[in-house]
Amino acid sequence: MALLCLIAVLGGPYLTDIATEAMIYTVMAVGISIFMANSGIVSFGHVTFALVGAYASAWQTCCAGMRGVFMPGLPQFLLDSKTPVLLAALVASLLASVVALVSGAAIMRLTGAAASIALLSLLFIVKTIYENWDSVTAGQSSLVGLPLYVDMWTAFGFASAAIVIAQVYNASSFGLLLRATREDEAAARASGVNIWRQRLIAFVISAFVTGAGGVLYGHYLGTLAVNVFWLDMTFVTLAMVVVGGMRSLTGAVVGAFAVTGLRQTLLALERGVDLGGVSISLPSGAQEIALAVILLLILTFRPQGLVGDNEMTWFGGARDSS
Amino acid sequence: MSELNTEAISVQFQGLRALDSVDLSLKEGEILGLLGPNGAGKTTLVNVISGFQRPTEGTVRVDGKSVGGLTPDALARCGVARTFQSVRLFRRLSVLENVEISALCHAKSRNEARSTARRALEFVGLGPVARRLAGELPYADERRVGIARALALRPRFLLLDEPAAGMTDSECRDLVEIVRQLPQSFGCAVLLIEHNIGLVMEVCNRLHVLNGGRTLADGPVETVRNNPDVIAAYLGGA
Amino acid sequence: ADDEVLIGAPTSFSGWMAAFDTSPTRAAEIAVDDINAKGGLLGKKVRLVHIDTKTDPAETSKAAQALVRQGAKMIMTACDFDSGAPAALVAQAASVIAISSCGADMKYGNMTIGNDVFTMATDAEATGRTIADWGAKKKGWKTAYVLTDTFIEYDKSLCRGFLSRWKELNGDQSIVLEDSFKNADVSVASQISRYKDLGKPADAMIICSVPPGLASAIRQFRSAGVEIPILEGTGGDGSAWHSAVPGLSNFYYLNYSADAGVTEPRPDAEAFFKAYEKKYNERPGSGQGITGYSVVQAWAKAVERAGSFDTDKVRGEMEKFTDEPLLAGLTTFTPKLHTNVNRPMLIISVMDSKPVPLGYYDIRKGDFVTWW
Amino acid sequence: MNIVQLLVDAASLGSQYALVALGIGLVFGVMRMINFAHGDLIMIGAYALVVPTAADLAAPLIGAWPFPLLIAGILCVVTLVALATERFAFRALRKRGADGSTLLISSFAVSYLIQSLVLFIHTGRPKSVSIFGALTQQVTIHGVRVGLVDIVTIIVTILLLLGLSLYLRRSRAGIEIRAAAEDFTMARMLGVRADRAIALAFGLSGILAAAVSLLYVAKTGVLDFRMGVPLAIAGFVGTVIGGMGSLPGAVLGGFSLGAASMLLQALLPAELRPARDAFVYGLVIVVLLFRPQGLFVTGNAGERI
Amino acid sequence: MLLSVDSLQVRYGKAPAIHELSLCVSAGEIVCLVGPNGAGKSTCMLAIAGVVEPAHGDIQFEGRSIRGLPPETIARAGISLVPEGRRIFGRLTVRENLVVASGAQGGVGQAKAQFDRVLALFPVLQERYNGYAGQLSGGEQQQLAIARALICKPKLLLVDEPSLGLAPLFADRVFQTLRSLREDGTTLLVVEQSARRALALADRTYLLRSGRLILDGPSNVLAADPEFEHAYFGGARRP
Ligand SMILES: Nc1ncnc2c1ncn2[C@@H]1O[C@H](COP(=O)(O)OP(=O)(O)OP(=O)(O)O)[C@@H](O)[C@H]1O
Ligand SMILES: Nc1ncnc2c1ncn2[C@@H]1O[C@H](COP(=O)(O)OP(=O)(O)OP(=O)(O)O)[C@@H](O)[C@H]1O
Ligand SMILES: [Mg+2]
Ligand SMILES: [Mg+2]
Repeated sequence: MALLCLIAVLGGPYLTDIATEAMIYTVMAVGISIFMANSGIVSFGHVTFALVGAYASAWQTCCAGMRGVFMPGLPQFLLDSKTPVLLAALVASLLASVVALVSGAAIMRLTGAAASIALLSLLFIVKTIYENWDSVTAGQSSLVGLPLYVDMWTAFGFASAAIVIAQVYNASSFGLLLRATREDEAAARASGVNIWRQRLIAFVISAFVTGAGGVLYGHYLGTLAVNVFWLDMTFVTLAMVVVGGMRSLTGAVVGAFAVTGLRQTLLALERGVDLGGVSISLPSGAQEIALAVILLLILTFRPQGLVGDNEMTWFGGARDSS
Repeated sequence: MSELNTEAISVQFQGLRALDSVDLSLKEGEILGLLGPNGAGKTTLVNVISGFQRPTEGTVRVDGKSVGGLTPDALARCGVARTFQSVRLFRRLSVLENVEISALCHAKSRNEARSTARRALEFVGLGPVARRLAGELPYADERRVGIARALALRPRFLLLDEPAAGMTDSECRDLVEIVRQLPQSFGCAVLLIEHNIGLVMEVCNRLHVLNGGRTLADGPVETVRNNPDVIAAYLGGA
Repeated sequence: ADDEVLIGAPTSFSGWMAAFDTSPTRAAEIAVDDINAKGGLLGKKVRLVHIDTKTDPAETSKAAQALVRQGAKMIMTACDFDSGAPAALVAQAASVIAISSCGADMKYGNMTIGNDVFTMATDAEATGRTIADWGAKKKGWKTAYVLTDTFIEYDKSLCRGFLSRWKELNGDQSIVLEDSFKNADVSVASQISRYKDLGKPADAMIICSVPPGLASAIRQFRSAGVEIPILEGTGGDGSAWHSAVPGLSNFYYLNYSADAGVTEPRPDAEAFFKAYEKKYNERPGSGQGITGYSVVQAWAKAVERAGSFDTDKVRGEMEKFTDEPLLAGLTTFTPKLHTNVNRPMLIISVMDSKPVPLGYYDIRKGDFVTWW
Repeated sequence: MNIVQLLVDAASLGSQYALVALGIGLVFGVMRMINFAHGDLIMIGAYALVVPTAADLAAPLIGAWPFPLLIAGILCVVTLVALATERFAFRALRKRGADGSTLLISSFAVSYLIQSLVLFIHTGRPKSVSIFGALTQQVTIHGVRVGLVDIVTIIVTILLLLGLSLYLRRSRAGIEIRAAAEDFTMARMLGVRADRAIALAFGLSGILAAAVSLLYVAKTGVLDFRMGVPLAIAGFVGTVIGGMGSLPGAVLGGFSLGAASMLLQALLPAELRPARDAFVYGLVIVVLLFRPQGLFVTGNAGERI
Repeated sequence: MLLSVDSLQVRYGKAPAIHELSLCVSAGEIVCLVGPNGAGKSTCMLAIAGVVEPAHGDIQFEGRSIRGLPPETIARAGISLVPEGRRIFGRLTVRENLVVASGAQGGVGQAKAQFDRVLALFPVLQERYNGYAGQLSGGEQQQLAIARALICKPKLLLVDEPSLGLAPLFADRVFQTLRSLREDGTTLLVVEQSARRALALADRTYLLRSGRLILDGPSNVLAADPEFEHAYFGGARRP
């Protein structure tokens, strides 16, 4: 990944942007993957945590003098707070974890499709609340003026941290116990595994990382709108996890880069490229069609994802599997 | 002296009485054979004891204390371990990990769990395949992993549901050795469900026979074996 | 090149925003053509660079950055605050003038992002006030039923403006019922019942929404026998959705100019439509497209008056606009307000599916006006 | 407010969701596949009514045909698209042993593809078309207004539910579909042409989607390339809370979801109405917590231990 | 020769599960495959049924090669497999499980006689006729799996461990049934773990180990063969 960053630096600002974006998505995909890869539950709800994280960071850092105008309902200490951005990111991610803890305490009792739908419901609920809680979220309209501190290296730092967290979790006994529940719930229970507890632990950790992804997203764009954290983002991040390999952390990272890269390549094609003086450009809207077709092809030929169940080791402490 | 009892356990599935007032006791150090024709309710009884099935009536007691409300995982931590008739391995995890998971239940560290798991695997003779994926094993080996997994829980009561299914005669003989050693080596009582009568006769101290959800006979091996009801309902000419 | 001045349009030609951004962007192209045909701006040719932002905020931000790096002197932002804000932020940070085409959110106009950001739109609340003023004064309607689509910020503001003006004119009791729905709601049966439970029809109702929700709601209200006049802001724009309500009648909305199928009273606007039709083989689907023309037009006027492309000077000139006759209508900016709150708007009535323009209504005069 | 009217209003959304949930319940409940593209089949069916053009004003195409032809035409189009998605997107995946989540993501991709294609051809501007004008009428019975289209929707849903249930339970082809969905290879080992069985199921889901297209458009009159997504979500939620694997459960679940949403819309105080969905989905979670297997499932077809 | 398998090789990934296996079954015979755990017996059955693709070798049925044919074609040609692990359709009722199998016969009507027969043979299936198959006990499921294969009325019936999980009384009954099937002209290839039962059932027996053929011959000969004793029971369970 560092290598990709270097290439991006050499490749000029355009590539830097793409690398930054890919790494922001990496943080989110890794966050989702911590839960999904180990529990086997497809989460339609993780974008909730990106939403919570992004807004929580905005509450602490947004909009310079305009904070009271956008979010008059904030408590005084937040209106006055001058939290440093990184501390704010940490606090925001922790808030996402708290939301996960509270909601997960109930939802993690569920399994399979019921859990997926409950997670989707969580997203609906939180989104609807944020959309209508005008006094602290500006409702449906955007917040603008988040400090723009996310450049490629910040994103790289966050992505690395996310990967380390995921690695440590995966290698821990918690990760192993959760994978057992993924393979066979009844047998896991017979082996003394408290499924609810293991899921909840992973859920809280993954919410923390996904929340950090949301924070990055907000501070990369400088604006926040609730409806960005919705189905499109859910699909994109899920697609990254699955295209990479849904049971593997490496898969999440590869998926984030592959999907972002693919999308940007097609976008560049659509905007036109010069090939030996001949300018080729695809018609508007062709990018989306091509992206869908290529994703389908990848899935068809590699249904287990690009890396399958394999795990590459970066930082040691690799997963002990086969 | 620890003991596991079921008291008047009944289980009703819509219109079907799978268990009807079954009293069974399993005492420290013994190997109890649970026999009965197909559909007699043996697996259902194991499900009840291990917390997977809530009985319609009756209680399960461990050392005299009711464990009725406990979940399967809590029971497992209290020393009631089981294997499954349909094996149910964690197929995409390695054999070692399969066993390590239950070892983690009592282990203080990851390393301790791993060495407990290794010992359990050696005990059932699967040391050499510890690193393979559980889903790739042949059928009979899967059953042995299941036993190792239950053993790694350091159980006081071990419920084995047809451990010998799919094993050849010689493998059965190895299994006899393994099961025989359990009470001494692991200090646990064993409840053994098995249709391989030879094996049952060799290892069990006592037999409990179910038929149609009711207790048909309960007592020392020789008495039960010669019980005409048991012969008619279950053993046939065998 | 040195003889060229660059302006940028990071707007969407795909994704759902394409429906709102396409015609303003094309209109801007025509404005550029017009300027270049007259010899350019301060002796330079104007070039518009469009980057498709795919209805994606991240793409919007990146596109704006690319345009700023290429040296764009003005950035035209999307017809919606949420979509356009990332670009406006980038422009503001680089001290480049950013003008939205038809983004009618007050946040485009009240220095939320900064003082280099303008919008050609008429503010949503002001639009609501205008239609209320017209209905109360010209039609003499006294009571109104207000139905808000809570899914879109614009619609909430529109109804807010309507409510305040209506109450000013007819008193607090004149609003017989306020209710809400969401654009994607399949059924508005309970809203219909709540209205019908009043027992007495209101003189008029306003539905602050946009298609498809708007069309679906009107279809269901009309099916249920609710025949009272229905008012709408610019959301009623474009006749494409009329076929959802066979024989649509008694429907009134307002707009910047005539949309397809409506005769435009203003000759300069009509000339623009002709040019547009010539270049793109169709009339702009929406009456809001014309704001895109005025984005370039306004900026070019200010540049000419300032005699410079310098951001501060251009901004200064734009802030002096008072009823400036642009294609988008009479336009006024002040150093405090970069959006329009008093602009006359074209009121259009639909009877038997046939839209007829009633004229430009000026809320300041309480009457129709002509300025051309 | 009239209680009966309230319930009838609730049924007007409930009936639409019930019909969607029937289609989703078939693919999801019977085949254990979350086919997100089902919503887009509905969307395709709606767009097939009008001439494909980038122009804003859409002229009716199939929508202008006489009544029986119109229905047949839409059924054909949607069924063909459904079959095509099965053939080109899902079949190879199933052959390679992809698991549920991979199929889910590929259905996202299909959904995205269909939407992009429609967007490409029709542009994103919402279009509209009026079909079955007669159905838009309302009848008043004892002072209670009932939309004809709602009555028709309920009747169609019940008929399709009965037909489909009988087909899946009684006919061999139906049983083969369920067998192939559960264990593809085993079904083949018993001589079942499993590919055909699965394709047949997709064909059926296409017919159900087409029914929604027609009734949905008859009710609302509008086309939007994103219209399928909320419908698909409502269908899934309905299926899951109703009870997976049970078609009547799915239909009742869909109906309950729609009715609950409408009742909340009618009964919540005005300030809370915009946050209606938070309440609806809060209820969904509560229902799932208390009845994870679904509201309307009595027998338990699940695997035992 | 009804079935002949010629130097068959099957791999899972890179590791071969069967090397160069040749065997044949003539019409009307009962042939058993025996061998220790992991010998490749189940793999061989799956290869014949067309579920796993052989890497090498040929499989001929009634003189035509069936290698590479899809499983449903092979099933319709008259080969039916009771697989290891039963694989009944748990979400279908007992009746529906049987109906699925009747497809190769042309439907329930055509298979009427088979239905009556298997229901008489396994009374519990009659009792639970409209119950979900997934809720049957292990042994009941095994009975259903066998019943399902019988419905197909195959020319060649492949059974992987028929007695798995069956109570002794029923195991005896199943073996009797298998014998009686031969009377009706069905040919059988059976994998059986218990050497005693296998030798009693089969005309000929093949002994496999580690994917290779070790011994084969008529059952009565093998039964007396000390080498069989040694090859099967002798040697450590695992290297
Ligand atoms: N969840 C359930 N729903 C309905 N019936 C059930 C359920 N679980 C078990 N049964 C029935 O209860 C009876 C007892 O089943 P059980 O599995 O306990 O038998 P078993 O003695 O273990 O038989 P086997 O030796 O074949 O494994 C069977 O007839 C079975 O079909
Ligand atoms: N899906 C698989 N992936 C990888 N290896 C496999 C797979 N299935 C079987 N094997 C391997 O192939 C070899 C033969 O297995 P097979 O199941 O055919 O043996 P078997 O003779 O039927 O044994 P058993 O008596 O236990 O049923 C074994 O070494 C096994 O580990
Ligand atoms: Mg059993
Ligand atoms: Mg085998």
